[in-house]
Amino acid sequence: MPLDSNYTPAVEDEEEDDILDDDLPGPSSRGKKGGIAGNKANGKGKDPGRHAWEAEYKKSWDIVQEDESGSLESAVESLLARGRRKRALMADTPLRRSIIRHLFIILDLSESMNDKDYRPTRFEVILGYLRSYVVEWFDQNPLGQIGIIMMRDRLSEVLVPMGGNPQEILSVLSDKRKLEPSGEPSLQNGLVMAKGGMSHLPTTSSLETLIIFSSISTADPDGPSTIHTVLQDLVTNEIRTSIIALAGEIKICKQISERTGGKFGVALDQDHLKDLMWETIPPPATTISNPTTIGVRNALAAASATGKNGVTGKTPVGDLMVMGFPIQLPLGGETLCACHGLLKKGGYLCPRCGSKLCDVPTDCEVCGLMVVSSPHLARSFWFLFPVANYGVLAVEEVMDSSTSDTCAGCDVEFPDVTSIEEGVAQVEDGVSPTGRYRCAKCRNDFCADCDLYIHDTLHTCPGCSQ
Amino acid sequence: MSSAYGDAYAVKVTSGVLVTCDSAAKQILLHLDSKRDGPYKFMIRDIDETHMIIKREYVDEVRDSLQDELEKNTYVQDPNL
Amino acid sequence: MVPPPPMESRFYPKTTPPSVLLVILDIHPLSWSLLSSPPPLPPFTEHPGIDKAQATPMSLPDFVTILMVFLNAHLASRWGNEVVIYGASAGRAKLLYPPPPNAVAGPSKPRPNSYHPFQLLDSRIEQGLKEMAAEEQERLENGNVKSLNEPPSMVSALTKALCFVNRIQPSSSTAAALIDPTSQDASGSNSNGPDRPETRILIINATPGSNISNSDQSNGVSGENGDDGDNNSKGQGSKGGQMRGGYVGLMNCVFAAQKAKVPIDVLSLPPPSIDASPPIFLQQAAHLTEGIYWQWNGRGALLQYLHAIYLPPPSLRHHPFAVPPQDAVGFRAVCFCHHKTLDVGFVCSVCLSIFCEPRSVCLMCKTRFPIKSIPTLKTLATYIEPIPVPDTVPPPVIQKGSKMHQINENAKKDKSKAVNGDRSDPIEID
Amino acid sequence: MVQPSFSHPRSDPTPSTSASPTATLDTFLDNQHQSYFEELYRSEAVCLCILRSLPPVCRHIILHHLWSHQPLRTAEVKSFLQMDIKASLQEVDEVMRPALNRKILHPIVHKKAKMLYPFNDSFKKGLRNALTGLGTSNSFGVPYDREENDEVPSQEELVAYGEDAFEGILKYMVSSGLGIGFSVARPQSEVLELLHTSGLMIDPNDPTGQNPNINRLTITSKGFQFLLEDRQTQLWEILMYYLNAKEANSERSAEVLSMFFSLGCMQLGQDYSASQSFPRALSALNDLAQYGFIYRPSPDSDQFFPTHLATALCSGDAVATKGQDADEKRFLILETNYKIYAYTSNELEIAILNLFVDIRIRYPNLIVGKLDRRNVKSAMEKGISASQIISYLSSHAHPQMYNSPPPLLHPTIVDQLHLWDRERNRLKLEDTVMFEFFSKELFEDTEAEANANAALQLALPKEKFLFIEPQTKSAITEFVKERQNQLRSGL
Repeated sequence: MPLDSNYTPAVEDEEEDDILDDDLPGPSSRGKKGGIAGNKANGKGKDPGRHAWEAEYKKSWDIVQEDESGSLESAVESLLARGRRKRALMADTPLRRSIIRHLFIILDLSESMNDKDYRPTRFEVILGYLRSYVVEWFDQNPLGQIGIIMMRDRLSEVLVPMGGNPQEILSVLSDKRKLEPSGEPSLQNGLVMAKGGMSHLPTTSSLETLIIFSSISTADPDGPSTIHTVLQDLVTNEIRTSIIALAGEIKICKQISERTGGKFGVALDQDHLKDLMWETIPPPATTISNPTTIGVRNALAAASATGKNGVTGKTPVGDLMVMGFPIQLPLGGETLCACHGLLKKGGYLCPRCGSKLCDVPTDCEVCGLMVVSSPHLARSFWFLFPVANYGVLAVEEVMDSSTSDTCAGCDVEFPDVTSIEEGVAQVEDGVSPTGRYRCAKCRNDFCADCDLYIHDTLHTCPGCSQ
Repeated sequence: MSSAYGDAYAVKVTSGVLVTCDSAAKQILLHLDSKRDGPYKFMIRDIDETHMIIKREYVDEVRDSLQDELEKNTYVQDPNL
Repeated sequence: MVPPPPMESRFYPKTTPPSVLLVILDIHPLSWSLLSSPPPLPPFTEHPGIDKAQATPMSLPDFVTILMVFLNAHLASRWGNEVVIYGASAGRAKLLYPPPPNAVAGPSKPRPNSYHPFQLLDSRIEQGLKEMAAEEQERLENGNVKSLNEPPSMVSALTKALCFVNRIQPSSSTAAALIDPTSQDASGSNSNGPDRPETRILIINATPGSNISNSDQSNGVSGENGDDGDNNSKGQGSKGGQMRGGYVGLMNCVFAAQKAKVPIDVLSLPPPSIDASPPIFLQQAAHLTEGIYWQWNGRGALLQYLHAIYLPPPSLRHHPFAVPPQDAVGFRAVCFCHHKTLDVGFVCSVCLSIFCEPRSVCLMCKTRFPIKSIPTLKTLATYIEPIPVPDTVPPPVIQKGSKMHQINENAKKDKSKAVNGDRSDPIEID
Repeated sequence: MVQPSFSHPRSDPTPSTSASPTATLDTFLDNQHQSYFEELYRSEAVCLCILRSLPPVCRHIILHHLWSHQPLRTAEVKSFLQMDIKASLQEVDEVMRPALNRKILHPIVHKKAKMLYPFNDSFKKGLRNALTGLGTSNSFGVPYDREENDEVPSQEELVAYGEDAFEGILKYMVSSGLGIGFSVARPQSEVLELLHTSGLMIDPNDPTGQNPNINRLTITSKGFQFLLEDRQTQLWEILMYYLNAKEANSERSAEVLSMFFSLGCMQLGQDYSASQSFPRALSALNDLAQYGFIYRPSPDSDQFFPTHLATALCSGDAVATKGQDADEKRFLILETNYKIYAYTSNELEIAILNLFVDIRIRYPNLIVGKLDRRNVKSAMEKGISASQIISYLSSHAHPQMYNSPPPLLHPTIVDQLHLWDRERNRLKLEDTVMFEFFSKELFEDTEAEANANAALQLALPKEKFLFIEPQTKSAITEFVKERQNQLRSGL
């Protein structure tokens, strides 16, 4: 697993550089900047022999350091640069991703969650991150579902059953009294419960669990089944299990995630923890070995249309699903809906049979057509048409060519090229000295803010869309 | 003309300054008054929990002495600390 | 001490935050020529939903004067209100106001009878429009008439507008948020100051039909043979750019706007007599961002309508004021293969890309689909026919025979492409 | 006890000033008559500013209806506001009240429970012209046509000039009150006159206020309160005092007022021609120069530049005030331990802070002080109320303070200030005459009588005590006597 290489005791001890402009790259950045990444590992502790997780806790605000001129510029720029490098990997990710996801977040609520190495406590930090994580997750996976399982007192219980409603999850996550950490976690119980919770789900959707593991041990019940047998089941059921450890690297965790094709990571600090979590948000690339069979929904659609069910012997990689794009009725008078047979305002019209459905996405009760509103699909299009990364512009490039002096995005004025002193240029690689970033396609220049915004949120290049 | 005694309709009229205050301040006033004697007593009539009547000429004196009393009871942090 | 505020003051806000209005004005020459001289008869007479009334002609200058008054009213309605205007012409978008820093700042001498900000705004708009018109002119003289067939690049304008919004009020997911994890609660409402402005986008659409899909139909034939010329003249980005800039781009903008909580209002000028099918994707945009969609009925009174519908800032819209009732919204999609607007489509289970006809390999992610299921899907595709929809929603466009033919050969092309399987730019299919 | 108005501005706008900066103006306008407004609305600038002074909902209804031909009907208003169609007229009236007070709409009883609000024609015309720029009254100022070569002061210079002039006056007021001597030139006599007549300053040796020696004026408690207001309010108060003074001299003030608005709509850095812009208010314009509203290159020239004081007059929120912009004005950080950090080097602000803050440390750009009982109470002795201090603190709060969860100022401090305010007057003293009754009926009769004559201070039915205003003593005793006789004769 690539992720671990950051955390194995680093071999090379040279370039003992300061952590001042340390930018804590997410593991993803390793591909591009392996040197730095490896360096981070021992960059934490001064002596080379130490493991990353042995290093003393670095508060996230320590990372931001004023440069000698007393301004935060360099620090901020390094953060930007880190974002850019992270995206550099995003761009060439494979196109194949499984969109319909089912995720169980297994939350370790053992005593260790009360540790104070994350301010104020691990517990608080995790909850805070989880809330925004869920929102972001549903934002990018509108067709997915999330359930939450918590492990404490050697037991595991379903906190939130698998569901597609972020609000409900947020509400549960928001009241801390029910989530008071105590006892020890049982990884096995948690996984078993997760597996049970997902057993009924179609394998066309990718089944995933995200374990946030705080303690450094798991107290599993004795008995015939051990965690290894559970691991075996996970592998057979293709439940991709990603584990983020707060404390340190644990063999079994690493094994589980490696065998099930998940990721394993040890959070260095809050920022890094966030990175690790957020990395699991974009839909995972479907590995070739992973045979996704025809989904039940799809089978339904096919069967409804043609009497025989669509499941064939040979399981192809993917399949065409027939989807209908409904018409949402205005909140006018009340009409009967096909799904509940109740009088309701609004609702959606199935485009094929014209029956009224209460909510989408769903399968039409009458003609069995899978009805989704196109925006749901469109949410995932941005990584079908990723925006190519913008290149940095050196001073001379700007000098010679007749470039516009305003950003092609927000029309802000670029800093005057002649007034750029060389000092700023060497803050970080990936940061343009001229503050301009050029799209290779449309040859338009953008400011750093727009660059971030376009690649992180907008996913459409203003220039190329002309 | 019948005497006030026994006459159900007799009316007693006193003029002064009506003091309305919270009961705590009232107690302080009573205390202040109790320390005075003879003509220097300012209280004409103690009416109820939050009211009393005092002599007009003593009004300012009473107000000031009350303030002093309050100042005595309030802790002022030493500005040098 | 201060008495608690009386009841009605809680109902009716005492003040509103300053609001920034970003206007995207469609100045596509063809559309405006259509608007200024409406066709004698409505094209779709068989469609019940439209009234046969003749639309009052509305020329661009007339409209711009009306728009100016409206914008002045917006500036007038609160101190600190601001206006940003983008012009979207054929395939291009440009910032009209505020003027670029190097430009001459309006007239030197204020007129004694007009409020100076108004004067600046108006003169600058006029100037900007003239400039853009001039550029269009020279583009025509340079001989690429086909460029006129491109739809007005609303998307480009939208992206610029959103970038602008992002600049004046950065979302919490910027470097600042990376620095302090405390601003990580789901409610990212950390405002750095007493009153941050509220922004909204107003798209004024003049192009008939859903300006993405039917653009391809409009320049259908000419567009086809034009493509090669297009591709080697403007580089392969453009064609893909248009397609992406069309549906997917618009959707991306919509989601970005949702994130930024920026409502997208849409005013569609072509009255039903000219255009029976509303621009459904703009309608979707308005619907998804809780903006207001409204189509002009072609009977003048635009000034009143603008003031009545689009003037109140978002903070007052839903309470105490009310938004006009919105029509039914067709959540149709555009297929990736022929940019057709679909009611029912075929979706790749892996990458969710949408196609208008069953195929053996996904054009996007090159996933092979089971050969067996294709015939069933084909038969299934034939079952799909338009359903009786409410008047407010147009019936799906029926393909002419020629169109069908052309599509088939497109399909062939696609297949060949797909077999070649170049993953470099999945867009440049067809 | 925590005031709702101290909470986060976005949740509840106008945190600092419970009244808008133009409160004085509003009260003034509300008391004017139709004719006065007719005169005002001749100027488009006035229409614009009046429109902006309306509360948002009302404002939008006006704009909403501006271009239609029929008069506004109550039914329409109800539909705008999603009211029940049967909602009472008062609710509509409540919303439209400001517009009615400004005589923008003339209410006409249409049918029963229905009203028509036709526009005031001159306003409608004025506003429409303001929007379309078709007016003819030169109300936005006629630019002065100067030669190319003569120099023009930059905006910064104008701002500096305005600040100096106005702060000069404020400093003079402060220094008159406190020992702190600013080296400030005494304002012109007209200014001092105004300060005196407005009651912001008095001559202590002249209790009657008849013939004050304006060179020996000292600040009054009202003056101190004035100091604590934010700039916008101060400007308008001064202007209103000026206006009232004019009224007192029985001059028509409408011209002057409309000039104020015109100034408010002018452009900073642009020069205008006095004679053409305000042909009928030249003298007033000259007076304004003394307060730094306008700058004249030479005292007798026709050319004048409005300073930011003038141009920001009508910009409703002080944030829009050029010159002292937002972050320059927001320099206070107040901790829950009563420590105050003021990032300012502005003499005036420091002096004002010094009124109620115990200043401990003073750096070139930073003041560290403490809100402590002694200073606050001394300030209160000067007549400054707790709520004024609170509003000052919150209106000058550093942007950093907005990042902490609301309320802006911590409740403990707010409460403590109010407590200190309470502390000052724990005694309520009033001259009285006590009647002590023995018969219930006589007591009740007298109580009723006293009540009828508003002579009752306090009645204690249980003890049958009655406290009445001294001056009504004789009357009450008369009443009591005859009642006594009636009752006695009754048995």
